[in-house]
Amino acid sequence: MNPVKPYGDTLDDGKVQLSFTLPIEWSEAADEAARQLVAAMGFNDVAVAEGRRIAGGFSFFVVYASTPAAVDVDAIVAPSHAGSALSMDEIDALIRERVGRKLRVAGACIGTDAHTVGIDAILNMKGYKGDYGLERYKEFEVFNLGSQISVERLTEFVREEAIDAVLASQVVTQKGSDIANFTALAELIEAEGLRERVLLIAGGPRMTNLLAAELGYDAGFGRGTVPSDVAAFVAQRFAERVAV
Amino acid sequence: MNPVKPYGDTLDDGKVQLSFTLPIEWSEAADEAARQLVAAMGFNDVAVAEGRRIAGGFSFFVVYASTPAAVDVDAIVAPSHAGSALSMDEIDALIRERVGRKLRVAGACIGTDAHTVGIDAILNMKGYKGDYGLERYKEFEVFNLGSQISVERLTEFVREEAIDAVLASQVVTQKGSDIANFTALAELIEAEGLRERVLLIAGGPRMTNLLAAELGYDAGFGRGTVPSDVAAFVAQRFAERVAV
Amino acid sequence: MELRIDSGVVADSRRMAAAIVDPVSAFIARHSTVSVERAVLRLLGVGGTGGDDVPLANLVVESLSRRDLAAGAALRLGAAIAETGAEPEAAARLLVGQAEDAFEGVPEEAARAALAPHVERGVARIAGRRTERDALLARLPQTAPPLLYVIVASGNIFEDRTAAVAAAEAGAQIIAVIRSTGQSLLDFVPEGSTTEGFGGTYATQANFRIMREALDEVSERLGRYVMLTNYASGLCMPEIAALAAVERLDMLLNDSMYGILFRDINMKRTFVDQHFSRMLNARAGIIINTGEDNYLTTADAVEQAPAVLASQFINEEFAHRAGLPDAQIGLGDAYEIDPGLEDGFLFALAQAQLARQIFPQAPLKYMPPTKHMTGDIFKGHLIDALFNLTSVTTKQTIHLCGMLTEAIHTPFLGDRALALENARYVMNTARHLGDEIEFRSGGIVERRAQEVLRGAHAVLERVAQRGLMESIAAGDFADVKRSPDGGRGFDGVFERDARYWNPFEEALQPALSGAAR
Amino acid sequence: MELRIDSGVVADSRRMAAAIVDPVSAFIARHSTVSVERAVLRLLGVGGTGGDDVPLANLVVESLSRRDLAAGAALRLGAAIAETGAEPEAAARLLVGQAEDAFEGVPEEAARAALAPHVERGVARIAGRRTERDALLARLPQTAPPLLYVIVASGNIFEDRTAAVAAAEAGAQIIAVIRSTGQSLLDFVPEGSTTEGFGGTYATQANFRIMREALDEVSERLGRYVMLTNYASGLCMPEIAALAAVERLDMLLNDSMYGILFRDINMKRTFVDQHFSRMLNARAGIIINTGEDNYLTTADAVEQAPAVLASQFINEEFAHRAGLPDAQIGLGDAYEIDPGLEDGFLFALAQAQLARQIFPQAPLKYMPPTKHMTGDIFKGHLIDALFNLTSVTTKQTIHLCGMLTEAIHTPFLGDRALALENARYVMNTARHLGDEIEFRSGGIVERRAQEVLRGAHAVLERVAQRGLMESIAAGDFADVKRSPDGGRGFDGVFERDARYWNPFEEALQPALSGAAR
Ligand code: B12
Ligand code: B12
Ligand SMILES: Cc1ncc(COP(=O)(O)O)c(C=O)c1O
Ligand SMILES: Cc1ncc(COP(=O)(O)O)c(C=O)c1O
Repeated sequence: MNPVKPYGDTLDDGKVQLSFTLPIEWSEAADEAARQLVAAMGFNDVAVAEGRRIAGGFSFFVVYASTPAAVDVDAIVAPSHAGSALSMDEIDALIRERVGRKLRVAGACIGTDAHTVGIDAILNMKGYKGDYGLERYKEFEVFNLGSQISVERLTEFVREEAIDAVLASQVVTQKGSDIANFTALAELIEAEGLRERVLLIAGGPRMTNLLAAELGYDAGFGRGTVPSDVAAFVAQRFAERVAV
Repeated sequence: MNPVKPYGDTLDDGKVQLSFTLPIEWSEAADEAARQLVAAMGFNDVAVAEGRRIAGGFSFFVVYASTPAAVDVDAIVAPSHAGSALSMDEIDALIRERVGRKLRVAGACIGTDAHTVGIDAILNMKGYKGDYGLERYKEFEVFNLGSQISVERLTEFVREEAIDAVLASQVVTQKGSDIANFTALAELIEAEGLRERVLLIAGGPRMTNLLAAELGYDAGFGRGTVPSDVAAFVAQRFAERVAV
Repeated sequence: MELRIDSGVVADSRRMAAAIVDPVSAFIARHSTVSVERAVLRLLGVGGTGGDDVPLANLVVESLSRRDLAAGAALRLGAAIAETGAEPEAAARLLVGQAEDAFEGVPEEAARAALAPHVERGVARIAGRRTERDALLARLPQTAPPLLYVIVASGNIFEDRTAAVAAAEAGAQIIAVIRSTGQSLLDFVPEGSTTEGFGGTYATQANFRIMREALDEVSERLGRYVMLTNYASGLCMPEIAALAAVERLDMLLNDSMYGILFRDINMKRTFVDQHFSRMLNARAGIIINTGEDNYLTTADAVEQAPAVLASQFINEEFAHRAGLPDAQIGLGDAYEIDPGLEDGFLFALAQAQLARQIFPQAPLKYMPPTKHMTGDIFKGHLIDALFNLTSVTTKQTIHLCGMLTEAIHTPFLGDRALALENARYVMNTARHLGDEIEFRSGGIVERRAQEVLRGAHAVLERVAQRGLMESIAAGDFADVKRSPDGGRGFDGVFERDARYWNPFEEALQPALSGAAR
Repeated sequence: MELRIDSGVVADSRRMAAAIVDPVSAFIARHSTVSVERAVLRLLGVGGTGGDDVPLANLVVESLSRRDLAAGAALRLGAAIAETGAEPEAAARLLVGQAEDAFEGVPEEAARAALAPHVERGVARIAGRRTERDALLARLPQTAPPLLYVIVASGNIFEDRTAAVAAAEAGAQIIAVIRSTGQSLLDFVPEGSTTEGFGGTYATQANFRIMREALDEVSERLGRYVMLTNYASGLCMPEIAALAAVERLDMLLNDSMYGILFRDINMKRTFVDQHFSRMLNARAGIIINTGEDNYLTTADAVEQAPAVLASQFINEEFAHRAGLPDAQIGLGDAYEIDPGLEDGFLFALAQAQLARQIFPQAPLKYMPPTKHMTGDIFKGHLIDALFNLTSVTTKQTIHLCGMLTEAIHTPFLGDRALALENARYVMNTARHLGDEIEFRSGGIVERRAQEVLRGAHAVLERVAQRGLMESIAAGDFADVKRSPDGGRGFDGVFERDARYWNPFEEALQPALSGAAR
């Protein structure tokens, strides 16, 4: 048990900064409304540092307050995917020795999403932040389908090309479009009877490993992922499968 | 009943921005800790937009989330002090006609606080934001005691000079020093049997009328107060007293 | 503030751009596309939808045989009108589902004559909206440039309207309604007001009108004309231009190569479409915004700077050929410099000032930092501040305000208020900085500007030699390779036959010579 | 970047400052104060407290008769040592509570001789810490200026330590521990480590040591010497200087007039105290920071600019007389320009560059925006960014980072991280801007600089005519009037008699001539 609270300038003072817009005209009463709202969220010592009109019928607030909430950091399930940090050579060796064949990986920006930079960072030779992409690995056969790929097309490709690992990217997240597309893909893969055969991997700036699990994926990779994180995960999972 | 929630880009989406520091080393698990903490505060759709190390053992987070809380703006008690906005001439006239003598006002920065700009803004001839200070009014006799005035000295002055309204300012608020000083003043004024006679008024950037009431003051004035707000309040209260 | 650059290299770059565009112009003159034809139909008054909510313009074009299409959709519509005396929309409905040879017998002359009043009405409508804008601008003058431009993108046109009005009140001078992710790949323009977009809101005529009305209202209230903009890009570029002209949009994103490079739209389709849409924009008084910023969002800003300038020269040349005067050519650039780069701010200043000097009459459009923005909104707000400072110092014209939440979500209403506050603060406190300073001759800034200009010249030289289509195929732009017959929408491109007739091409032509500089 | 200013006016301003300081120096030479004497005692080794936790140095001075005091506390202590052979602290304890005439019989010569080794030890201690600092700086070099300076002010020295270490890791080069609100009015220096200050943390020797140790540790870890600073101001100015010298602080807020104007401390007290404390600082290698920023926190920055410059000239002159070389005179200024003022940024640039040119060797200390900061932390962060930009452009030396929460609370740990990030980003991305630009001759910036210089010259002229004390009495500075015998601490000022002896004044004197420029 190691409960941790936000730190302003003193341990456990619980200080948090908030800002938000309320759809009301500004007045002194609006400041008080903001204060009560933040109190209703459960904060103590609420100080409305700024409240002002930003447009007709809208006011903006900056608030500082103390939260009574704490989080037990000892109980956090490490959301990290890669069991261990392996180098490119180690990963290639693992596949060669334990799987015994090249792994076939297909990546795409699904739905109408055209943000390929993220998935390219994982797949392209060049890689990301000095970490080589999957194309550079000897033991991956990479198919980068690009952007705006429908889940139907991707699923078909998975079947036709006997893909081992599917890497789906979603960068646009507005109105839950990412969740909808990821779900559609998982369902179609399942419906087509491919789920057992493939590793299903989700990625994008808001993805976390926990969210991916909820969506029925084998792993999820977010902000700051480097290719070797993904490569290690795929290699290890296939190594385990063979072992079983 | 008019429940209002924060507005991101859609009515009632409840979107709030938060930032805070946690006293833990950064890692992916720290991001997850931040997410859980904000969830524990009662927010939904928690997205940790940024999490990073800012020093050994400290991480900083920027989070966006939705609050289920709402505030009923119809139920907000208008915290405004001045019943109506009166002009300098109207206030002078009110005192002249209803009180019949000049009102004696003493102001000071109490405790060790040396931030005189705020109280000077209320008292000095020149005033604030184009609104003349109390010294400019014909019907106020103003005593500006300045800064770092102990509550003992102020109380003594109130008795000796037969002061009608006491204006105490506190700008430093760290560790509740403002509350402590305001409370000490109210208690001493009470103990000295002066409470019935004087209007007790608190001011400072974090003061609100509601907080002042809790502290046993007749009124509290915060951020953005102009002198005529205070002048009108004092005049009206004395006008009422005489009326009763 | 004036950088010393070699005006000979500038002049030669322009010559090279002309040489690059020449063969493409010849290609354009021999071709048309389904979207050009649909735009013509729309301008003639063919609105609304047919069965399955498909726009009538699409139904008409689909109903035409390949051979009829080669003569232009107008001729067939004219024939139907000549024969039936119906109004264009009713005549269009007649065409749909008719036998291929219906109205075959009507002589071309009669068809043209029957359309003449409708063509005139179409042109008058466009000209009328332009006159209206001119009058509004005279009565409700805008603030001094940089003109503050913000986007709304909730996906729901009614929330967008709320957001747009709030932004205008907070100082915005231009509002862009960002489109939903998939729209540029749709080969039709959706109909009606919409509330369900992703990462943006569908561009429809009804949505245009809702926004225009709201902005006209707030313009009157603020005493300051607030402009509206959208995207003439994707597979329906000419149609969007037509609708925008009619609904009095004031600007359009409208690049000669963006769709090819960044949406994998067929290059022939794009070249033909951009030409006709720009002819419409020229007459409508709509300022185009080009998309050079896109070269910088995926690649390194320092490295790509010459590509940006080269593209500006090419966009300028294409625009001139479509009759756009300099004052309507909002060439793009962006502050995508790496915030971690030492003296990056100086590099950005150099590039922005270079564009300002090379295109002195163009209403340059300066795009904010996006690529290097992260979830750290505090840092992001600062990067935006230096962007704002660069913009006012180098006197950019159209200033797209950066959002501190760029890496997180499409802007919240509060984000926009903060972004506008940022721009207004910085631009006011440093209002005349550009008039006050000179750059040291031979210094970092001047050397950088010279280097970028030389680089752009080299790019143009290579492209001129190779040919534009071949260069794109070879990956000379934005590191992507697009084949001349690949990409989306190629099947909508066709060769004109001898009979081909586009009444608006004719009607708009006169305007050109005078307008282009 | 070089503004054209009239060097004749600059030279004449310096002559005027000398004329202003001359009579005050004469006054200083004839007087001492209780705090000067306590500082002497402390340097001789009189530490610790007596009954009621009162510092021993205070008890000794209080135990002296008015007459004895006029001869300087050292003589009496020397007498006690000469007679008892005790160590200074023990001898001091003997003095306390003794009859007034105790040790009267000891000849002055014997008393001086008895103190000699302790004086030497005191001076050696100061010199030793200086040598230590020099070695550390050579081994652990700092980053290039502007040196990033942040404050810690939790009220609790242990939380302050945590904050200071975190700030150093985040890039801070100088840490100031802000004092609790009441401390400057206390006529003694509190003892021990403290955890209960308001708006700051008490300055005590123990607190100094706790911070110095923590910073030495982090300096080693980072390979970069992190400086520590505090306030030699208020009623105990000389004692704080003495303790700072001994605990190896690297800088001290130490102004010649701040206490008079902003804390209502008696002017004679302040003039005498500042002189001795600056002599100590000179020998200790401590950089002083002057407080011109205070002229701007309550009044208008544009209007007060000449007053700031005039005060800089006076502070420089007082500092030189105490033996401080230019390299230790951190003259103050602040970015308090109204953010709503058009071209305010240009005004700030003008003022900062003016100081840079007039005091080329001084480690100028640039203070952040405070007065115009509000609860809008987003706006505040931007104002700080332009302050950071001004600082790097005009090559300020000591850069106090502005906090986005300035109007709300003393900085949180996270606020400091954001502030440092702001400074590092802006200063890196615009690193050589100052080398790149020239200001248009006759432009806004140059005209403003010339106007400020002329204004300062006029202020100095008036003050020189009137006399400094008389000018302060008349309200010529910061709009406050202070009478020569009014204010706090006047009763602690006394005239020296013929016997007066301050061993350190003597011991430090030789250093002067060489050190001052
Ligand atoms: C570059 C960019 C573009 C470029 C994209 C070019 C391209 N070829 O990718 C262009 C200009 C075309 C563009 C267009 C649009 N964009 Co955009 N764009 C961005 C921008 C600036 C950067 C994105 C990026 O490249 N990040 C860098 C990469 C490396 O990070 P990443 O994507 O997160 O990827 C990492 C991880 O997430 C992970 N990862 C990602 N995918 C995957 C997949 C797998 C399997 C794995 C293992 C890992 C993984 O690994 C990567 C490396 O660490 C962001 C804002 C920002 N600063 O983030 C907006 C942003 C993403 N865009 C946005 C929008 C709305 C659009 C448009 C819809 C706007 C419009 N209506 O015109 C269009 C439409 C495009 C479409 N159809 O999708 C929004 C999305 C809002 C939201 N949250 O829903 C953003 C956030 C901007 C904003 N605030 O409005 N955009
Ligand atoms: C100017 C200033 C100073 C000046 C003060 C000069 C002077 N003569 O007043 C100087 C430089 C001396 C100073 C010193 C210190 N300051 Co100071 N200072 C400020 C600053 C920049 C502005 C305050 C100000 O003048 N505001 C303008 C006035 C008009 O606003 P106001 O005070 O809120 O007053 C309005 C209302 O509140 C109301 N009001 C106020 N009082 C009253 C009373 C009555 C009866 C009524 C009716 C109304 C009323 O009416 C006024 C007009 O609308 C603030 C930061 C900021 N931007 O706010 C820090 C700030 C207040 N200072 C602070 C601190 C810590 C200090 C020091 C303790 C630091 C130190 N250790 O050295 C010292 C010590 C001073 C002391 N003994 O108190 C902190 C307080 C932190 C906290 N919340 O506890 C602040 C917030 C800065 C910070 N973030 O650290 N300071
Ligand atoms: C020139 C240009 N056109 C169009 C767009 C919009 O993209 P789409 O055509 O996919 O809606 C952009 C977006 O950045 C652009 O820069
Ligand atoms: C020069 C100078 N000395 C001292 C101080 C600190 O004030 P005090 O002496 O009240 O602790 C300041 C604060 O701003 C200052 O500028």
